[in-house]
Amino acid sequence: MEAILLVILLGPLAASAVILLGGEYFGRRVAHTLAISAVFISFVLSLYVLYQGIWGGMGRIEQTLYVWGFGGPYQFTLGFLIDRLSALMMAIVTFVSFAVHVYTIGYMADDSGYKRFFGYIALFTFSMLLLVMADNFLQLFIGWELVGLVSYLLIGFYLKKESAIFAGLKAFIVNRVGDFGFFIGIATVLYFAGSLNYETVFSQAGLIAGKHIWITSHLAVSGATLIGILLFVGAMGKSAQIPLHIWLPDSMEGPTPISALIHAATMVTAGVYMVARMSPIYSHSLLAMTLVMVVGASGAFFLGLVGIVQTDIKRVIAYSTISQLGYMTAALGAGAYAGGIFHLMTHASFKALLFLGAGSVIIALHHEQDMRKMGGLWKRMPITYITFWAGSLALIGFPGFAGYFSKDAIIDAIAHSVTPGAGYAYWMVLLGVLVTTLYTFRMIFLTFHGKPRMDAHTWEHVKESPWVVTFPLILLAIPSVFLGGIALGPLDYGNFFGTSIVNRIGDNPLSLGAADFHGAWQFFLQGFTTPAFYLILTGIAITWVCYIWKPGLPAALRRRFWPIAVVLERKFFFDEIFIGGIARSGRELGTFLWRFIDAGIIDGLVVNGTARLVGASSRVIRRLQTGYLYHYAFVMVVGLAVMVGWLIWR
Amino acid sequence: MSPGAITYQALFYLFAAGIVFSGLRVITARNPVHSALFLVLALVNAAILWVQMGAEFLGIILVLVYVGAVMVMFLFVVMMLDINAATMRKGMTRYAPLGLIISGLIAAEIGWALWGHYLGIANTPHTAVAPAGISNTEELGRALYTHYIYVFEIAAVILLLGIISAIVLTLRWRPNTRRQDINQQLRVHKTSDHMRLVDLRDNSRGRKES
Amino acid sequence: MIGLYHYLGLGAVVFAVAVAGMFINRKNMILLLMCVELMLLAVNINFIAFSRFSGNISGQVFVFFILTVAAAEAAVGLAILVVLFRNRNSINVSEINHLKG
Amino acid sequence: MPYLSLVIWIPILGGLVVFAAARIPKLDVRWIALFFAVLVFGLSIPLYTEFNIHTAAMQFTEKLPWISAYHVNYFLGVDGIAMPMILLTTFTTILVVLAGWKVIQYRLGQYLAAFLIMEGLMNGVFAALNAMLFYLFWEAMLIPMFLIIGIWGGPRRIYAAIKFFLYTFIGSVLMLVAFIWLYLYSGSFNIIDFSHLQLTPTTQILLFLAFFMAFAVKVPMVPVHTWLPDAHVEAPTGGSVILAAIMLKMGAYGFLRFSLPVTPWASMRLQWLMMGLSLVAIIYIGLVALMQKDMKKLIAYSSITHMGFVTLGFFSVFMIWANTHSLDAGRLAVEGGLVQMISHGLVSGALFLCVGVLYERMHTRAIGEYGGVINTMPKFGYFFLFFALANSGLPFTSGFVGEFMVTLGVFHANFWIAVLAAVALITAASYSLWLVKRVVFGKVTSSRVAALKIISPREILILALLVLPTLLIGIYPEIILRVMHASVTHLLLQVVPAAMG
Repeated sequence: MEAILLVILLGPLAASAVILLGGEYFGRRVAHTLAISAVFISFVLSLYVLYQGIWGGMGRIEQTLYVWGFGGPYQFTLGFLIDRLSALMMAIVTFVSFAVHVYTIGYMADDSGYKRFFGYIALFTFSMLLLVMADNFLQLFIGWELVGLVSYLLIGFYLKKESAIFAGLKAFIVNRVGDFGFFIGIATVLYFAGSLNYETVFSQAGLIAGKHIWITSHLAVSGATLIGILLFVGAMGKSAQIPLHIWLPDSMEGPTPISALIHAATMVTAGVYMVARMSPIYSHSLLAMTLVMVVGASGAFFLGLVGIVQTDIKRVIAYSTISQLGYMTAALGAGAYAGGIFHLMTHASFKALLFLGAGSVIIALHHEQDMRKMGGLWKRMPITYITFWAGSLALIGFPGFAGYFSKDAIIDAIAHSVTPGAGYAYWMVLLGVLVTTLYTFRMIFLTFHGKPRMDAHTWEHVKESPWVVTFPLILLAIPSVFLGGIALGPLDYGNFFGTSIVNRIGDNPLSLGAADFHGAWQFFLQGFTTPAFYLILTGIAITWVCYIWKPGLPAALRRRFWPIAVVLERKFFFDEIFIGGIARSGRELGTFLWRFIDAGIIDGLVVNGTARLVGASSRVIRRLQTGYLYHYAFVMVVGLAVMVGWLIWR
Repeated sequence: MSPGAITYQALFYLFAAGIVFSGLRVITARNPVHSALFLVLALVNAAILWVQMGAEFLGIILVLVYVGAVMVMFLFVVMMLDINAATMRKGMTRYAPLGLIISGLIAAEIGWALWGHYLGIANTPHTAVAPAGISNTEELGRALYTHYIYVFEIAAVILLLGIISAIVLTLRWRPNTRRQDINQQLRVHKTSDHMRLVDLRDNSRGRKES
Repeated sequence: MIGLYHYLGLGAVVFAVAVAGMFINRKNMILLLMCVELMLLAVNINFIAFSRFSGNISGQVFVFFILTVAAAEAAVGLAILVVLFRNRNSINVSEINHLKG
Repeated sequence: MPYLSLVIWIPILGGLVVFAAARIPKLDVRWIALFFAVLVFGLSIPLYTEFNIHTAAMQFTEKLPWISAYHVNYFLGVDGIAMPMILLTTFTTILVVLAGWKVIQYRLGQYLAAFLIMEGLMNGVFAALNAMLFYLFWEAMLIPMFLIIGIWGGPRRIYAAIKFFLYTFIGSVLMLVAFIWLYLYSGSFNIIDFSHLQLTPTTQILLFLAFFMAFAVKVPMVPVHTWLPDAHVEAPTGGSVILAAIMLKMGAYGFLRFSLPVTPWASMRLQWLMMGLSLVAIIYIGLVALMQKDMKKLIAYSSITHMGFVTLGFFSVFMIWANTHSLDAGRLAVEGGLVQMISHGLVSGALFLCVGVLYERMHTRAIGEYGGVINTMPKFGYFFLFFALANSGLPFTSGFVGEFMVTLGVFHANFWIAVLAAVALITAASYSLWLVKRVVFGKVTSSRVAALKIISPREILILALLVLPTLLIGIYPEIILRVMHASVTHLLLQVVPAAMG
């Protein structure tokens, strides 16, 4: 098994290394064959591992690869922890990654960075697997940062595109802010548990919750709460939660396959995975869980709202991603860890599908991303159109589609949750359904329906994308439709994850809901009676009115309610606060410190001041140096006289 | 007091006065040549005093080396450089009072030291110790070639250094004089270094300049 | 009786004369050199006297070395003087203040 | 084999040979210099392979009487703290020789000779176990560096060289005073003996301050850091590399070798000062670095923040002990500081070399003049990016290891100190990657950038040589941690009880 795991992990790394280092010695074909076969092998083997985990009776595998470093009694290792949770994540990651690899052949066909791109995404697959398979916090952090790095490289993939480079930098630094919390969280773990190994830490979770650390002289915080909050700060960065979500919409500057793979399906869900993985710790801290839930639920609603006013198709999906991540996070905070992971899984497939579908549209329109210049595409791009519908219905949670099962289970779980703040969270996620429907259908109507709004020349050339593009769409459409019904029972209500996920007794909202659960079919039928379903219908109706029946209405509404529109269009002013406020004041503080203290006081006053003082006194003293030989001789003789005198009279 | 002692005393005062007188003339003579000659006189007088003290070797060396070589060199230089004595004397008296004060001070200090028996002078015997049966030269030689042999060798090197540096400093390369450079002659290797072949064929006809 | 004191006194007088000479002839470098020679002479007289009256030959050895060094010094000093004169056509010390930076 | 003497004197001999050979026309002294540099590196390898990791005692010791009247002996030896520094020195010198291959036109022989001689002297500093010998090497090392900055430096080289010299010299003279005091007190110049002295509190404070002046300038710590940016900016590439990679380490090494063991009580009493200044270096200088317009200045300031981690780790041990009653986390912090020293040597050296590659082509270091370099020099762009990322502490590069261990250790001392230290995660990423963004990425901004020549195989070799250890230490830090364990434990066992009673 260890060999299999190593192949899963290192295969993509090897492919990436060969492509990136030796890329100039072979062609594109070799590059994509290498990358795709490595990822495919990883995918197949991951499926095998998952199969073993579910039906093969594979228990929890803990395997230390090597000792990274000793530090006193602390031992930092790199290794694997394979249980159903990580096996499921591995399967998701490699599956989406494989689909995206294939898609890339078509999408990047005429890009000069073709090989580099494959090298990067293979590297990403490795990093993500490293993160998922970790059995300790160190490795988790390493994977955490490496996926951030690849994300940075890929957002800035178009080296000459100034906005893309900036977006990459922004993503990396915002993520670093999150990692800052994460990093201290890890230090906290070591402080309380004396180890970074999951097993060791989790087995002491109760103890950690009992210990305190004095944050100020008056405020003591329980270890579990501190760890929970700090680690969640990391998750806020990576999983784009308020207020650290600002990098994700900008990350859409990168190529579309990346948006699908990294910024929708896998990397951004790392935070969700991490919190689920840390459930033994979170379960000991209601405070941390409340924070997680409130932040997640707020994001699910408010940032979904921003998606309604976006005009760039990818940005709409990006805000949708943020909103859906909010759902997952809220589920985690409610204690429904499995629900969060389930939504992560379905979301990975339908959101990747939507991104790839959007990418397909974008290629067809020659890299046009503005929805105002689309419309009427459904006739020309049937496969894209149908799969896009499948993804959209899954996204809004239409009964029967994958998203419905996962999302409704979350709403249900939050309703049952005992975490403080669940009431607020419930309304947020419920209204979030309406918001989701609004932006999703707005997107569909604007893109595929109505009159074509692009110029005639482009319209002439619109045609369905090649099979390498549509094949992944179909591949991803299958789970988007069917995965939910199949997996709902075992995953959410069947204790699928066993001991990997720990809830405090009586604090698992899913198990509370399990009493009402009588199979997926029943759950599906219930879907037509929930408030969420009526919200969906309302949303569809509104968008239909606004964008098909009376296309002039949105503009009129905007004029009527302009303050709200401005707030949404400026994305709640987060960018202004972060870039104009914090980043700018940091730069100005830096300039001030440098100019005033470093150059002014230290160098100007102290260092050069001393030199000037010495210089000034020297200018006086140097008059003694006449340069005449006899003066020196005289001084010597006088000195002799004085010395002899001193010798005699002393 | 024996006649020998009286003679000794008389000779001491005579030559001591000679030294002081010539010393004063050295510093006051208008002509540098005279100064040099008076310095020679002072040195000779001193040599006599040294011999009188029993340091015959050094006395002779003083005359041979100093008077014979060094002072002659001084005279050479003085005469060769053709110094305008008049400008040299200008402003001479400006520092004279200071000089007198300082020199007087030094003399007074040394006198005070002597008078006050400082520096352990009082413990030294006041009569000359007679050499113990061997000549002064031999005595000096024994000390030099045994105990002071390294210092002696260093002194030899210093002299060599003096010679070389004096030569190097005063050597003048005149560009217009032709001289033999052995070094350059030996460095010749190729034929072309010492011979220039000139093509004497008439190239003007039948060939084009290329 | 002529004793150590007489010789030391003589040395002191000659030294004082040389010092005075340095002040009086400050502009003429050759004379400065001569004054230095005179000082050395005074010192040598003292050395020999000490050597003689304490029965220790070391003093004379010192004189020997002083003579050696003084000869070398005179040679180098005069050489410098000659070069100086060649370059500046003067050995007037008051015109030479290159030591001033 | 007396490896330590060999790594000290062979480079000095090599320097003299190169110096003499430089006068022979048509002889390529670069190969001679390279030969000596590689030879010395080869000679330093046994220091690692034959090192006994189970003992804290000094190894490879050599002792010869020298000035016996004052107990100044030629006494050499290394432990797990000094040995990696010697390896770093010998390794870096090879790179420096290679870096000067084409760039230096003026008095190349003397240039290379200065570096070789300096290599020997720096090895001497790390190997000396006699305080006077240490001082001798310490001061002698200034001379070649002074010449390198003053002769081969940029336009303001004289100012920078003098500033560098005076700053470091004034500090180290106080160290000499401390040495002499200790000698008069103990009758020995043996560094190991110094640590067994029972000194009164006042004495300790005074000695600590004297050492502090010498080492803080070298590190450099905050109020006395302003020489570094100037020196770096004016120094030629090789000089910057040596300055960043080795010279700064000497200050930190001195803290570990003298301040902590000799004056443990004072170190504990003044830990607020040391930790405070370290944190100021990390945050304040991080912000200052952000705003630099000159690439070398930026990297110089980033060096200061990274060295802040080193001193923070070293001087947090007392607080960690007070908080946890265990030396474990203190070990983590100190070893983290040591790894940070090595890592910083590699990474900032590499960054200076990168700047050198650019400077060689465009003759400017102003960030604003560049832009889009990756379009004309793709490979170089990725090297630059790699080292910038390592500089920002990316995991699997050496830059991460030190920060990780120090922060984890310091957390045991105080929560807020760890939080402040971790701010470097953000600032380092900001200034490093912003630099990359402005210089490497984006559109080609000027015709001069468009005309840049791609990097030569020699430059690739230099940078690749640095990539390897950077990755190696990042992926498997134990490779250098293993030699430190015994020595650091021994040091802490000696220092902490002495200070805390």
